[in-house]
Amino acid sequence: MWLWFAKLGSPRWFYELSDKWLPWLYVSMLILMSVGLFWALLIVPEDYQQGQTIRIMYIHVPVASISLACFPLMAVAGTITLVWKMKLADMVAQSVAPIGAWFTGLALATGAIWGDQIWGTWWAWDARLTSLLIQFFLFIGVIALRSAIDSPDAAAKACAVLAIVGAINVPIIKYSVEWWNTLHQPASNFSIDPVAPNPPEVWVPLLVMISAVYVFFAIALILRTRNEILQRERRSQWVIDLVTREKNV
Amino acid sequence: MFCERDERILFSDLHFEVAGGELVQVKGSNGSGKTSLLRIVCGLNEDFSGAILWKGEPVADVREDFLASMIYTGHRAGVNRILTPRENLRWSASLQAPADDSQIVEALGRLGLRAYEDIPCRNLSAGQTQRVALARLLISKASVWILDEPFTTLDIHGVKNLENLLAEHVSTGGAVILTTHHPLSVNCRARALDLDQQRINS
Amino acid sequence: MFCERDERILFSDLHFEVAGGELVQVKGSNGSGKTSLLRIVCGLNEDFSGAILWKGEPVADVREDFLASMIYTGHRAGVNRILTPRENLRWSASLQAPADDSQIVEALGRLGLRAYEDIPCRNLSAGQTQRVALARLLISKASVWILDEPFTTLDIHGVKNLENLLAEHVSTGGAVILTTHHPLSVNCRARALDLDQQRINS
Amino acid sequence: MNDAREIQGLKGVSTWSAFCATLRRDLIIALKRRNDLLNPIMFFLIVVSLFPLGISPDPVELSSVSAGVVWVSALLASMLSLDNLYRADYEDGSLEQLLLSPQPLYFLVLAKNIAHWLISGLPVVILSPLLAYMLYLPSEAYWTMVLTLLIGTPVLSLFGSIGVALTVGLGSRGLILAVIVLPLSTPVLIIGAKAVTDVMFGLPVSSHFALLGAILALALTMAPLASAAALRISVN
Amino acid sequence: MNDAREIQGLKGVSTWSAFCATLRRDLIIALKRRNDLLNPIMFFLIVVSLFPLGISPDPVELSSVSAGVVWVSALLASMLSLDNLYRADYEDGSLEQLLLSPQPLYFLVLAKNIAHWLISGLPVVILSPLLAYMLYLPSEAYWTMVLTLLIGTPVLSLFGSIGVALTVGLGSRGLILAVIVLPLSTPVLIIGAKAVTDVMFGLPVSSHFALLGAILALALTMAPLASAAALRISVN
Ligand code: HEM
Ligand SMILES: Nc1ncnc2c1ncn2[C@@H]1O[C@H](COP(=O)(O)OP(=O)(O)OP(=O)(O)O)[C@@H](O)[C@H]1O
Ligand SMILES: Nc1ncnc2c1ncn2[C@@H]1O[C@H](COP(=O)(O)OP(=O)(O)OP(=O)(O)O)[C@@H](O)[C@H]1O
Ligand SMILES: [Mg+2]
Ligand SMILES: [Mg+2]
Repeated sequence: MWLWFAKLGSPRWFYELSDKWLPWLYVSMLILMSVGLFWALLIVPEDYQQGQTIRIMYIHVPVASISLACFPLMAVAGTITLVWKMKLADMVAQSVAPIGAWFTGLALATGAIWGDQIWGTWWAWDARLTSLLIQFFLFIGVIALRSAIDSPDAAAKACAVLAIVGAINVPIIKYSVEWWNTLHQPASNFSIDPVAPNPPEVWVPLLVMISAVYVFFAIALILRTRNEILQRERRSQWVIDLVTREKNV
Repeated sequence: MFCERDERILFSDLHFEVAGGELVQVKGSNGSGKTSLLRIVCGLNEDFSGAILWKGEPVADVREDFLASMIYTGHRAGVNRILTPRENLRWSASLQAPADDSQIVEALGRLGLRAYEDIPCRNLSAGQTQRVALARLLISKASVWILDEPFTTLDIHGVKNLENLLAEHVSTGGAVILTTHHPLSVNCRARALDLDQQRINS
Repeated sequence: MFCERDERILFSDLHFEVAGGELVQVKGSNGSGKTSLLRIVCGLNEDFSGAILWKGEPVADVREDFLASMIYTGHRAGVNRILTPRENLRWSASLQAPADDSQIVEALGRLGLRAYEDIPCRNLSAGQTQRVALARLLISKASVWILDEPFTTLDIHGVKNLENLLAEHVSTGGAVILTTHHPLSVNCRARALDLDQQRINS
Repeated sequence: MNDAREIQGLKGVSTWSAFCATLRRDLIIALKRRNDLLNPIMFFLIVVSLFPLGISPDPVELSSVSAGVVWVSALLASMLSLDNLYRADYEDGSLEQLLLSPQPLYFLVLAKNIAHWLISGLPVVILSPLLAYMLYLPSEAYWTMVLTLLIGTPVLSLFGSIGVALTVGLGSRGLILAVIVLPLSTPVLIIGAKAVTDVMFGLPVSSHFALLGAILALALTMAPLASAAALRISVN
Repeated sequence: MNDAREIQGLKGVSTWSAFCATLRRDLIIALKRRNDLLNPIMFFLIVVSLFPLGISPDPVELSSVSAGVVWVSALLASMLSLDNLYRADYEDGSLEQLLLSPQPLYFLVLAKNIAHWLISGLPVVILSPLLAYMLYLPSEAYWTMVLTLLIGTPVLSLFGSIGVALTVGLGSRGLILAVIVLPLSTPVLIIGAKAVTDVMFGLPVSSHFALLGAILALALTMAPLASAAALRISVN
């Protein structure tokens, strides 16, 4: 177990393993994405209330759900960095932050576009929207902190602390915001769950899209992390070998 | 009692021990890594690979004991500009081992700051501030002194005075690690560790 | 060209002149007022009574001319920690008389900072930062150098190097006023002004 | 001198005395600067009075926003004074001395946080009724406001401390701190302001207090640890 | 070397070049820090969103306070970033060098103020419509708001500069600055927010703009002189 853990911590091991995984991920994303998109955009029937705009859901919901997963992921990576001083964990943490910020931004944007159609306004101080906005600020804070500290080691630890503190706070924020706004704007306005009352032809493609976007997220994360590995390990022998080999080919 | 370390990058394969009753002068040209070395030894800088041992055990395991028997003075004096020397020292002392007021006054007196005890430190000159920082050494009970360029801005009397203090500390079994560009003339067992040569050797 | 002053409180009845081609070393124990004196001379401190003359006229009347021919380096180096040495010097130069890039590189080279031109100054050691501050002297066209403990944190080569620079400047007709606790060995007309004795006399 | 027992013996007494000495030191510094004591209050007063100027002097309108304005101003006042917490110590090297103390850092950091709250949080709490009055807050909400501030402002100090500790080594000031600290403080703001508004509408508020109390307990136990870790990283 | 003519000759060129060099230097520092560029915007965004959290998410209520909230937040964002203006220069000694320059201090200080505005004021102006939207500001008031901010934020930088210059030598940060700067800035805040509110009610606003313009002209001519004098005193 311990050995396995140590091995997992080695950037080189991860780099080589991900080399093998990536093609599979590419293929599965391609399949899931095309099936999901085709299904969602062309086959799913129009909603009787929302019309064509229902199709935004197929991008909004997956993106939003990933954006919520990023902070815990970053916190876990941060904990591993602080406790076991594993370099790979920090590289993952560093890669998650901008991806998380992007996905959060996308969730906000798609939600806003959708909202413009449904509620007639881009923005409302609704519980979920607000808590996502604050989470977006937290991501920006983490990114800003990392770019402000120039010793990579110190930056790693500082961001790990912030990620952990933030992760403890995100649920508190979410909870407090949710409960703050129930008075003025009933939750039903937003959280009408279109999945349950709808037939499988609506939620099956949604599931497909969710998995497609998850795979996409995994690929983005792996690519960024690989990039980071090469950057940070550029002086180590195996990277030099790798680069020279690729040059020769 | 000893302290030992291995280190790469700036200085690779550096290894040294310090025993009680000994003064080690870390030498080297500007930028050779003296400050970095001292900060690593006392645990302020953790960007290094290698081990620091205290009484034969890694410092991480005996951190409290190590910190309780060590005192560090760096490029930044650690003297608050608003407080008076007396108040500064009282706080410094409380962090390690409390000292009473007479000890503080005595320490300041020995460093030539009699009558300056109750003047805010921002009104002291550069050398006087440095003396306040050095007074910490006298009231602490630490056996290892780690000093980064302690002679900076001291005048000739100050330098002599500090050299005497160092010799006295070493002769009572304490250890001193210091950096300085001054030629040192202390009256005790002294060794030099030259980082320039270390680097050339490696 | 001369500069003259009268002063009370810390040093009363102090009066001295500095002529071109001369180095004046202000001596004195810690807290004797060296820093205060230099800051008064260059106009940073106005809490004094007395007069400072430049070429026979009160400095206030010929302020621009005086500032254009004077350069000061104090306890604080005046080096921004985010900028590189090159950028720091470029700005410093522009304040007095612009210098082109080759002059800056040459000045840095002469102070042993070749290859450090484009490293952010926060990554430099204490002595290297001090060298950046000193490089200003080389690119400025000022005839009067006012230096407060310029040898601080310099290593032996650095000290020698600076002593040569000082001698060179003085021999081409420049004037230098400096404070230091080092024994100075420069190869030029040098005088010492001892503030301790001044104080005792008064 | 090398006798372990002697050091052990000393240590037992001195965690407490180090805690007190640190608290006292920070309070003395604040007292000597005087501004530190006056400034949070002044800032709070000025920001609060910006609103009638910026919004409208109409009592009805002001009264409906008063709880929020007081709370937001308290939050900003607390945040602005955070810089005093570790910055000066970092710059003059005292922070290194603090980190090199054999005493548990948790208590030393806690002492500094308590001092910060006493200097910047407590005056705000005490002054708040006056400002609430100026903003036409209904009088039945006064006590709730003071109490929520009393529980909430220590949390702001404790969370803020993490932010400053993380950024103390950086050249640029003020804003990055805000970007880190403000999002963390939103729950306290929301609950605090909500409690006051709810009282104005005659709703029950005990659950709000329970929540604030829980957050304070969490912050007291965790935040100094995070700050201590952050300080170690920053001083590196 | 002592030829006065030569120095005179150099000087003519170099006031302009010293101005440019100083402006460039400050912008480079900000660019290198990156955060300095991002932070004013983020801070502005966060503070603006604190208000709905503290006050209420209700569109009607928010819309009536939106002009004031945007202006107060812009003021606070500008003020918080002031610390970057002279503090670092004071601490590393660059400020002494600036004061010892033979060039007229007015222009050097002006260059630093312009840099500060470009970094902290302009982004706020550009971002303000988005925030106005989020606070439900009526759309006919957008242009007025952007324009008042465009004229008003430089004034905030210029007045703020005086405050920092006066306090740069003091140990305590942040708050004393606020206490000095905020009162100076209230006229701008009042006029700016009033102009926006007036437009919302369909009232004429040209007189407000004339006033703001006059204040800006005054600030441009006087404030750098005051800052320069204040800097001399602080460095003493
Ligand atoms: C800026 C505006 C919006 C934001 C920031 C936003 C954010 C979110 C978030 C964070 C989630 C949670 C994802 C998860 O739990 O996995 C979500 C889910 C969802 N959103 Fe949005 N949203 C916005 C606008 C909208 C609009 C206008 C609609 C349409 C009425 C909508 C419909 C949904 C649905 C149906 C779900 C899935 C519900 C569930 O699984 O609980 N969203 N959104
Ligand atoms: N800001 C100040 N306000 C009041 N007194 C001061 C101030 N700065 C320095 N002093 C006092 O003035 C005296 C001279 O200080 P100064 O810094 O000029 O000494 P110095 O000769 O440069 O000493 P050093 O060799 O230590 O640098 C000292 O006794 C000091 O206590
Ligand atoms: N924060 C930092 N980040 C990266 N490199 C640094 C940092 N601080 C110092 N260095 C580099 O490490 C080297 C050693 O610096 P250090 O401060 O230990 O030197 P030093 O021997 O104390 O020199 P001095 O005699 O000038 O004080 C220098 O070359 C410097 O450029
Ligand atoms: Mg050093
Ligand atoms: Mg001095």
